[in-house]
Amino acid sequence: MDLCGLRLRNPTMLASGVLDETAATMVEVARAGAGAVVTKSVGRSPREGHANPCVVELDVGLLNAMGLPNPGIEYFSEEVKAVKREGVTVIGSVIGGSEDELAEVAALMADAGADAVELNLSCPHAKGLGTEIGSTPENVERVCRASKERIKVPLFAKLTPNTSSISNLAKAAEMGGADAVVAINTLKGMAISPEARMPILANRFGGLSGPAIRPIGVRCVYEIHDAVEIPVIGVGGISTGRDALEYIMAGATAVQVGTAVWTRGPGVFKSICDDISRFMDEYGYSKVDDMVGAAHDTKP
Amino acid sequence: MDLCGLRLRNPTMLASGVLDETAATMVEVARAGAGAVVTKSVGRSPREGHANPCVVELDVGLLNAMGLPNPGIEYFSEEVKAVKREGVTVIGSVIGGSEDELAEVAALMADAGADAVELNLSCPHAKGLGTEIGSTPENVERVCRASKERIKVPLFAKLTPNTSSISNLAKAAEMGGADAVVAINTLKGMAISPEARMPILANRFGGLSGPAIRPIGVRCVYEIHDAVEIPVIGVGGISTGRDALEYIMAGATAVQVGTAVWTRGPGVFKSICDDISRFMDEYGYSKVDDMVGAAHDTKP
Amino acid sequence: MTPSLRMLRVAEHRNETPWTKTIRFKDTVDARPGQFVMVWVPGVDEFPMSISYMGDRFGITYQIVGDGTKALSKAAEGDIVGIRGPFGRGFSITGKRILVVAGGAGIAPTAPLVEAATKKGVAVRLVLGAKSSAELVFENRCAAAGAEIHVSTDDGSKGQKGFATGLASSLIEKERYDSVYACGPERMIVAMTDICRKKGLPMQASVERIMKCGIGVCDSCALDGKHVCTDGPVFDLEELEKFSELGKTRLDRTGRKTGI
Amino acid sequence: MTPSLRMLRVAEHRNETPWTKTIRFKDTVDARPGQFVMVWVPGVDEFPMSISYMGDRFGITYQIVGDGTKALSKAAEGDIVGIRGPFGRGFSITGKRILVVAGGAGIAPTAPLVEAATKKGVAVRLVLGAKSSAELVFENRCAAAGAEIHVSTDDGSKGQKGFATGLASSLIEKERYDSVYACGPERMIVAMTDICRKKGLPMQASVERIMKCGIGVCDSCALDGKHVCTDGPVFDLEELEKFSELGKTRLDRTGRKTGI
Ligand SMILES: Cc1cc2nc3c(=O)[nH]c(=O)nc-3n(C[C@H](O)[C@H](O)[C@H](O)COP(=O)(O)OP(=O)(O)OC[C@H]3O[C@@H](n4cnc5c(N)ncnc54)[C@H](O)[C@@H]3O)c2cc1C
Ligand SMILES: Cc1cc2nc3c(=O)[nH]c(=O)nc-3n(C[C@H](O)[C@H](O)[C@H](O)COP(=O)(O)OP(=O)(O)OC[C@H]3O[C@@H](n4cnc5c(N)ncnc54)[C@H](O)[C@@H]3O)c2cc1C
Ligand SMILES: Cc1cc2nc3c(=O)[nH]c(=O)nc-3n(C[C@H](O)[C@H](O)[C@H](O)COP(=O)(O)O)c2cc1C
Ligand SMILES: Cc1cc2nc3c(=O)[nH]c(=O)nc-3n(C[C@H](O)[C@H](O)[C@H](O)COP(=O)(O)O)c2cc1C
Ligand code: FES
Ligand code: FES
Repeated sequence: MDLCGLRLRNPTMLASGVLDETAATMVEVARAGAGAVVTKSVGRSPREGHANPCVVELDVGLLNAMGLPNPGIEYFSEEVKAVKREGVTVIGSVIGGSEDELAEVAALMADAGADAVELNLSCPHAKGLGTEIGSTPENVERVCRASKERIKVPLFAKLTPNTSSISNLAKAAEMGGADAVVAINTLKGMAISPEARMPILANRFGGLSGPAIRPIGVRCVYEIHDAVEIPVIGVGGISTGRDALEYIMAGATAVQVGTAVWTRGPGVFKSICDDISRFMDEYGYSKVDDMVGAAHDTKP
Repeated sequence: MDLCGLRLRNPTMLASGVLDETAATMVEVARAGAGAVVTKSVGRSPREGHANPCVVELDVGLLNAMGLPNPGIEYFSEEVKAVKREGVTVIGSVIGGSEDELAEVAALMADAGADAVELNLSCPHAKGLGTEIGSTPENVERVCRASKERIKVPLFAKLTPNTSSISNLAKAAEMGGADAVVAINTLKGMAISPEARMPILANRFGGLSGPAIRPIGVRCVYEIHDAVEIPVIGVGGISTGRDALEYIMAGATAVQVGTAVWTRGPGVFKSICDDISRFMDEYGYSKVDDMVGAAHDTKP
Repeated sequence: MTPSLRMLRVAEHRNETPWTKTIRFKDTVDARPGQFVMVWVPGVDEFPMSISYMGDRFGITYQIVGDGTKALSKAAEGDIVGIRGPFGRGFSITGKRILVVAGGAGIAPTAPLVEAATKKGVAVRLVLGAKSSAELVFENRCAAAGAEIHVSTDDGSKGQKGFATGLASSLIEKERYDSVYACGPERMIVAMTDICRKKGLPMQASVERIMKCGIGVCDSCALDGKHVCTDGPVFDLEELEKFSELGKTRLDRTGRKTGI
Repeated sequence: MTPSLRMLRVAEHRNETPWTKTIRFKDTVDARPGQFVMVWVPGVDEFPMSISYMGDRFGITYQIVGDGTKALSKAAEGDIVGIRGPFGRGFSITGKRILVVAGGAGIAPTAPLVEAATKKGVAVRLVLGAKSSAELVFENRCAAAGAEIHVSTDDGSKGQKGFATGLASSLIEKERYDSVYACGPERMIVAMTDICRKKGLPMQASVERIMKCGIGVCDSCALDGKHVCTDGPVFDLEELEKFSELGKTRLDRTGRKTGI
């Protein structure tokens, strides 16, 4: 299938930040079935990320505050090249503390051979990065425009659901020249240990992912589909084909999977694709595209 | 215990919208153990609410679009009086499409004998109500002020998490004269049936509640506790004492319980209180107050 | 917290009478007689229906009364309908000899109740009431299950002329029952309650109220602080007698009590 | 998706050597030798530790190396520590006669491995290496379990002078083993891998890498595309041989490969 000119074997991708800090791992995940991989979000300089504990396992999902650890774009370019050598479609996720920094890292990511660049405008737990520069439409538009000017490959803007209107952010991304929007990143959350009388995460705040956020992600994609013309990539709590189909019918052209790699392993991509094929056979769809946004046609 | 001068048998309350449309039911829930009950949100005129389906049961919680059905404040005043006759502490939740309407209903609710009035500024799925008038700090402040002028009992403002900064909304409520803030209402969400290729809820959009939103609610209460001086009432995904303790240590003086009434029945209030007592015994707390906001003292 | 909505295909859709149809689904339900499901006709409405066929290829039997049931009546074999549930408390079958009184729209749970009872070796007398012979449902099915059938029709076109309660009352005078079961219009339930109270007979009846959530959160099905969706729809005599609203008022969709 | 964090009370905290301590918890763990837990010292750090006591009152045995372990070393009986896990793949015990080679920090999983093996009736030879006799851990415990113990110390203060690998190698020359197990510093593991490859002996070893999540999502423990937290920490010879990074590089906290 085709997404902004990218050829994908199937509509599933590995979401940014999950098993994608090293080339070897990304290649393993692609072999296990992901149609493409999105890299860990990478910035100009190396970052260690937050101290441990940086994850809390919940019954409804995962709370994480990795804090965007990454080896810096210079070092990471080699990882991207190594992934490309194996023929894997790779989308480079980038972070930056300012529009110039983001644009610079985006350009280096594209130079390294990434098939597309995804701006992470939505990490809810890293100071001066992510949400902090992606929470107003003005910023989103400005930042997209600056990055778009520096790269030839498609530009994706990954948006935050921690807002009163994600469709305004999506419109801004479209205005700024983004070729697609990715929704959603994690919801800002916290878990407290009453016994320790403190937040569990060293960073106190973290991002909630997994099944808990699927209804929110589906709603966001549905709203964005009504607001923009560019494709939407759905992410948030997908672990089965049925979950993916909710996003697709809400308007997603492709989906990303993160947390389900924890619960179901890298085999989750193949399993989702198999589920989707079975559904299409039973319900008489010949291509995924025919289902994209289908839930908008029939108003209940 | 004491909350803005209200005497509560225990720190749990029935959340607005769950088993609280009729006096008899509210009395039953209070008998089952709730320290107080918050009524269904009531407006000036009767509303039928949204068509069915209006709930979707999920593995992580509940999605509802009841659409604020209510018999109107005139009729409902009798229900409030009937609850009061049974000696139950009752907080009247009110809705309105404008600051005047809200203030008027608040006044009538207080006249009917409600021990406090809770402004629902946060329902995510009713046109012209709830979130639509509670999404900016300016509106929240204005609306609180108008209602505050009309009533003598304590005023609670129930806030939406569908925002980029709930602490700004809380500060506005405090400025507007609210005596406490209630956080959180549901997160705006959607569930789609791929087989039916449409959103399941007749209203398409609904509010997500239950375990899925607990980490978000705890984070909101934690942020609000840092931002305002007035008490915070925590709500969202509480079904055990440990869940309640997360909220209390984040800064909640009392908690409300909604969705867990579905999964655990009205006995959930007593069970939560028992859990809390056991915890206090084991960890050496003599009163709930000593735990309020405790997670702020020890920074991890 | 298990999602209960399932999208099921219609296996069979047949007329019972001109206004009553039965749908069987290509799926199984694990339920007790008297429990109900919420039936979603996508794009139209969702409403409660008692289960009229248990187990494999379970089914519902319904009267066409409004937009929702009209839309449902058009579902063809292979079409998709959403089902939530089963919900509620079903009948509990006690005793050796029981009387079942069923009439009109309340007929659906009767047949599985009768089947379950006779299967347990309980002797069943069934009073089946309808406006006319053309509107009688499940007569053959209940007879085949081994129940002794007594028919009453309002117009006398079959069986005894008059209301089911009259016929039931005369049976109660004649024979001893361990328990009485009533499915039908609320005035019939109220009448049976009076009879059973006087005779000191245990009784259970299935009651209807507006249902929105079906799972005990919305309070729309409230009946004197109890909830038809979770505490009912089947209540026993002790509960029925306590209801001040039974036969008198019900909540409308706004939560106001209105006359029945 | 089950939360695995438990807040547990310290039941006992004792010194094994001046720098090595064991904590037993007032709780149970259902784990296999070689599996590990993430240990949260509230307000300080969370880090991986192999389980050194299985079952009831399970425990960990650790060296004090930095801030986290130093803070842990101050935990008194009754204090609270957070435990996530058990995680990872443990050892699988195969064969009738095995050789276990353990040294330094890697000693923790050795004792439960030895205990599980002898309990199964497997003959165990244990090579226990340490810098000096004062730093030997679990010698008595493993002897009591029935293992034949061979001690080596770097300074010769007890047993044979030199490295554990030298002693292991000479045992392998003398006697046939069905399988070899190595717990210890990475250079020891690499050395044992060489020996076992040459001798055609099956082998398993427990490997350490930086762990952040412990559950296979963060990639920080990556080793040539495998993950120590979920695919390991125990790997077999075939896997160990394929690792180009083993003994050479590891990821630092930013995800850069650095020399070991
Ligand atoms: C527990 C229970 C079991 C039932 N079992 C059966 C059954 O087996 N067979 C059968 O024919 N009918 C049954 N009913 C009644 C059935 O739900 C209504 O006939 C149906 O909802 C009508 O829907 P409609 O859209 O066609 O009509 P509408 O035009 O929407 O309404 C017609 C009337 O149906 C009732 N009704 C409508 N919506 C609801 C609702 N959500 N909940 C309850 N009542 C409603 C009201 O009295 C209304 O005035 C049952 C009701 C309950 C509460
Ligand atoms: C699977 C596994 C099992 C282990 N089992 C044991 C054991 O049973 N006994 C024992 O003494 N040690 C064990 N370790 C090593 C132990 O995790 C470190 O000694 C500990 O993390 C040091 O923490 P610190 O804060 O005291 O030191 P720091 O000053 O933070 O670090 C000292 C050194 O410890 C290592 N380290 C620090 N943090 C981590 C981390 N999150 N993950 C992995 N390594 C880290 C690094 O090499 C670092 O340079 C194990 C490690 C792994 C990966
Ligand atoms: C451990 C972890 C690390 C993440 N790191 C990043 C990141 O670096 N950049 C980013 O854009 N999103 C990051 N995310 C968010 C995911 O890409 C994804 O948007 C979110 O988890 C929702 O999808 P899921 O429910 O399938 O996990 C991370 C998520 C997790 C769980
Ligand atoms: C069925 C249902 C109806 C609700 N109706 C209202 C309402 O009328 N007014 C209101 O302020 N909140 C309403 N809420 C939100 C709850 O009061 C509460 O804020 C939310 O559900 C989170 O708490 P919980 O997870 O314990 O349910 C409703 C929630 C549910 C599930
Ligand atoms: S239908 Fe909602 S409580 Fe019964
Ligand atoms: S520690 Fe995170 S993947 Fe292994």
